[in-house]
Amino acid sequence: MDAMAMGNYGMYVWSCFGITLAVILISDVRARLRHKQVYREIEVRIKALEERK
Amino acid sequence: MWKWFHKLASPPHFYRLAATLIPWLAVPGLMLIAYGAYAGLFVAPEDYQQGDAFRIIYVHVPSAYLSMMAYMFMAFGGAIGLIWRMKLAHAVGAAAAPIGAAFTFLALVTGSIWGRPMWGTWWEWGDPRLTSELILLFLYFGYMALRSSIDDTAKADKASAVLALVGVVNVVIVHYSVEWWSSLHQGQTLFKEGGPAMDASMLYPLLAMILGFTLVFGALLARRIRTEVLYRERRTRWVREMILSPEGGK
Amino acid sequence: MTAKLSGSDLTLIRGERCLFEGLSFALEPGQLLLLEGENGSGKTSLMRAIAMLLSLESGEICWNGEPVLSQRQEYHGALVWLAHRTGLKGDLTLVENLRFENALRPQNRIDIDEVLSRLGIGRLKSLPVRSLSAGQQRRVALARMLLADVPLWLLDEPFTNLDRNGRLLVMQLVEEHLDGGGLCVMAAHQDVSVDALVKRVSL
Amino acid sequence: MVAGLVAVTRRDLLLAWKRPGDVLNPLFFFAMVCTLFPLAVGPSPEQLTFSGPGVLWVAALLAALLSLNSLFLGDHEDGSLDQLLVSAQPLPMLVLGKTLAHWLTSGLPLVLISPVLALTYRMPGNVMGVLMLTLLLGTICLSLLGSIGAALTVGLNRGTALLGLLILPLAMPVLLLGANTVSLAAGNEMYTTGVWALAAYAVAAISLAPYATAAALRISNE
Repeated sequence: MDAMAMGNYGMYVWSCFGITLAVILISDVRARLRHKQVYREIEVRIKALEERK
Repeated sequence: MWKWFHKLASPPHFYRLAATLIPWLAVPGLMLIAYGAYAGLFVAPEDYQQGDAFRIIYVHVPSAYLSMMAYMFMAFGGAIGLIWRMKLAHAVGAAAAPIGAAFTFLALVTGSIWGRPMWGTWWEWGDPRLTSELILLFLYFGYMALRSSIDDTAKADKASAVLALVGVVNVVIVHYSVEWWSSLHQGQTLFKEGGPAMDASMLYPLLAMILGFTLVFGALLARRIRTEVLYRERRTRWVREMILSPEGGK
Repeated sequence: MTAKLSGSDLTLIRGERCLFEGLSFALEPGQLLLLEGENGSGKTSLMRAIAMLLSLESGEICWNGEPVLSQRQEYHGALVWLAHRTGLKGDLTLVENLRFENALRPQNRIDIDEVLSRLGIGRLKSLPVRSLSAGQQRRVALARMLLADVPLWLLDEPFTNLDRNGRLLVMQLVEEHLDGGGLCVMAAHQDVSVDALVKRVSL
Repeated sequence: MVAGLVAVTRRDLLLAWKRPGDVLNPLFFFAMVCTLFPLAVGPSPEQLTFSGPGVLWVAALLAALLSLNSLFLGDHEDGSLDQLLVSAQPLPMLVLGKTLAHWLTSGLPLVLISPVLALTYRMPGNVMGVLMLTLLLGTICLSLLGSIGAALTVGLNRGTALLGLLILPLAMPVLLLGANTVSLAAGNEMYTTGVWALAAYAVAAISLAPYATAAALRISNE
C-alpha cells in the first residue's frame, strides 16, 4: 500500500518513528531493571541484618 | 495547601503514590501517541513543500520540547532541594537527567534524519535549533558525569543541583547566542519562519503527540523517582518494614 | 555578653554510617569541651559540623542562643579552626602566611612578633613554611590562633607532631584562653588535665 | 567587605610570583595550539586569515581551561580552603579574589601575547585590537565560569576532563560571541553587538558566578 511509502521519504519517516519507539522502550526497560536491582540490593542487606538479630 | 505539599513530600507517601500514578500516566500517554502517530502519518495532508518528510515533526518536536522540560525539572528539583533541603526534590532532579538526555538524543537523531532529504547532509551547523540541542546534550552529559563522580549521594545531589541551576541560565543564553550566530551565516533551517503552515488536521496530531509524550515522560520519571527515593531512604524504618512485609513494595 | 555555645539533638550520617545521633552539649565561657573517641569515631566530623564546614542531618547549633545558620558571618568571626592540616601555604614564608590571616581579620591588633617569640618560632620568619618541620608548622598554626584573638577555639587533635614541651605549651595557652573567659572545643586521643571545668563528649 | 577580596588576591599573586611555571604553562600551551593549526591545515595565507580568529579563540579557551583545575586544588590539599570557608569575610568575596588572581595570572597574559600569534595569522592591526578586546572580556567570563566548575570538582581529583565537560557547554556562547565578533571585524562589518554581548555576559558573570562558586565550594568541601 503506497501510503506506507510516504512519498519515497518512507525510509526517513519510518526510521524516525522506529528510533523514537526504541528509545522510549529502552528507557522504560532500563528504569524497571534499575529499580529491581536497587530493590534487591536493599532487600539482601536488610534480610542479612534480620538473620543476624 | 502547605499540609498537602508536606504530605506529598514525605518519601513513603510519595513512593506508594508514584506506584499507582505510573499506569494512569502511561496508558493515556501511549493511547495519545498511538492516535497522534496514526493521524500524523496517514490522516494529515502532506506539506506542500516538504511532502511527507515533514511528518517527522510529530516525533521531533515533542522530543525537543521534552528535552527542555526535563532540564527544567532538574533545575527546579535542584533549587527546591537546596533551599528546603528536601531529598525528594533532589531525587526528581536525579531521575529527570537520564530521561532528558534520552529525549535530547532523540531530538538530535530525528532532526538530522529529517535534515537528510531537506539539506542533503546529516548535519547542518547552520540550523540554530539543532546546534542548541547538541549543546544541551553536552549539558546533560556534564550533569550526569558530575553526579556519577561523587560517591556520597547527599553531596552529589547538592553539587549537581548547583550545576543544573547554572546550566539552566546558560540554556537561555546558548539559545539566543546560537540564533545570533546562525543569522550571521545563512544556514538553512528545518522550519520556515513560523514553522510549516499548519492547518487543523496537521496540528491536532502534533498536540496529541506532545501531550502523549509528556504523559509518557511523567510515567518514566515517576518510576525513576521511586528508585531514587528508595535508594536515598534505604536505611529508614519505613523501607525496612516495607521490604520485610510479606507482599513487599515492588 | 555571656558567649555561649550549645548543640541540641545533633545527628550526622556520613554515607552508610550514622556517626552520632541526638547528641547535645552546652559550653559556657571558661569551659573546655573534650571530644573523646578513637580514630574515625566522628570527632573530626562533629568539629567540622560545629565550625559549619559540614551540614548536619538534623539538630541545631546555637551561639549566644541564636542558631549559627542565621548568623554565619558573626559566628565565623568569633571562632578559629585548627585542623589536622595546618592550612598554611607551603610556598609562602611564615610572616606572609600570618600577614594574610591578619588581613582577613582587619580589626585585631595583636603584634605578630610578640606571638612568634612566645611560640619560639621567631627566628623562622623568612623561611618558606614547607621547609619547616611538622612541629614548627603546627606552632605557626597555633600562632594564627593566638593572633585571631577570638572567644571560641576549635582544636582538632592539637597535640599531633608536637614534642613534650610543645604539648605543655598548648595546654598552657588553652588554660590562659579559658581563664580569660574564652571557650574551647578540643578533640584529642589522650586525656587532658586542665584546671577549668571540662565537659566530655564520648563518641 | 573588600578586605577579604584584596587579601586573597594579593596572596594568590604572591604565590603565582613564587611559582612562575603555573603562569607560563598556559601561555606555552596557547602558543603551541596556535602553531598546530597551520601545520595541520597548511600554510596558505587565505586559509589562515580566514580561520585565524576562530583558532586563536579556541586556543585561548583551552588554555584558560587548563589552568582552572588548580584554582582550588592547592588550597584543598593544604587545608587553607577550610580556613577560607571558616573566615568571617563573605565567601563570595574571597572566591572573587581568587578568580581575579587567576585571571590576572592566566587570562590577562593570554590577551597580551595574542597579538604576537595573531601576526602569524596575518591579522591586520585593527582586527588585532578587536581580538584583544574580545579576549579580555572573554577570559574574564571564562575565569568566572571556570571557577564554578573548579569548585564543583575540587575534591574529586578527576582532572581537567570532568572540568572541561562541565564548563565547555557553558563557555560555548562566550567562544561563539568572541570568535564571530573578530571575524566580523576582519570582514570589516559592524561587530559592536558581539562586544556589547560579551561585556554584558562578563558583568553578569562577575555579579552571579561568585555566589554559585561559594555554594559549590561549601558543598564539595564537606
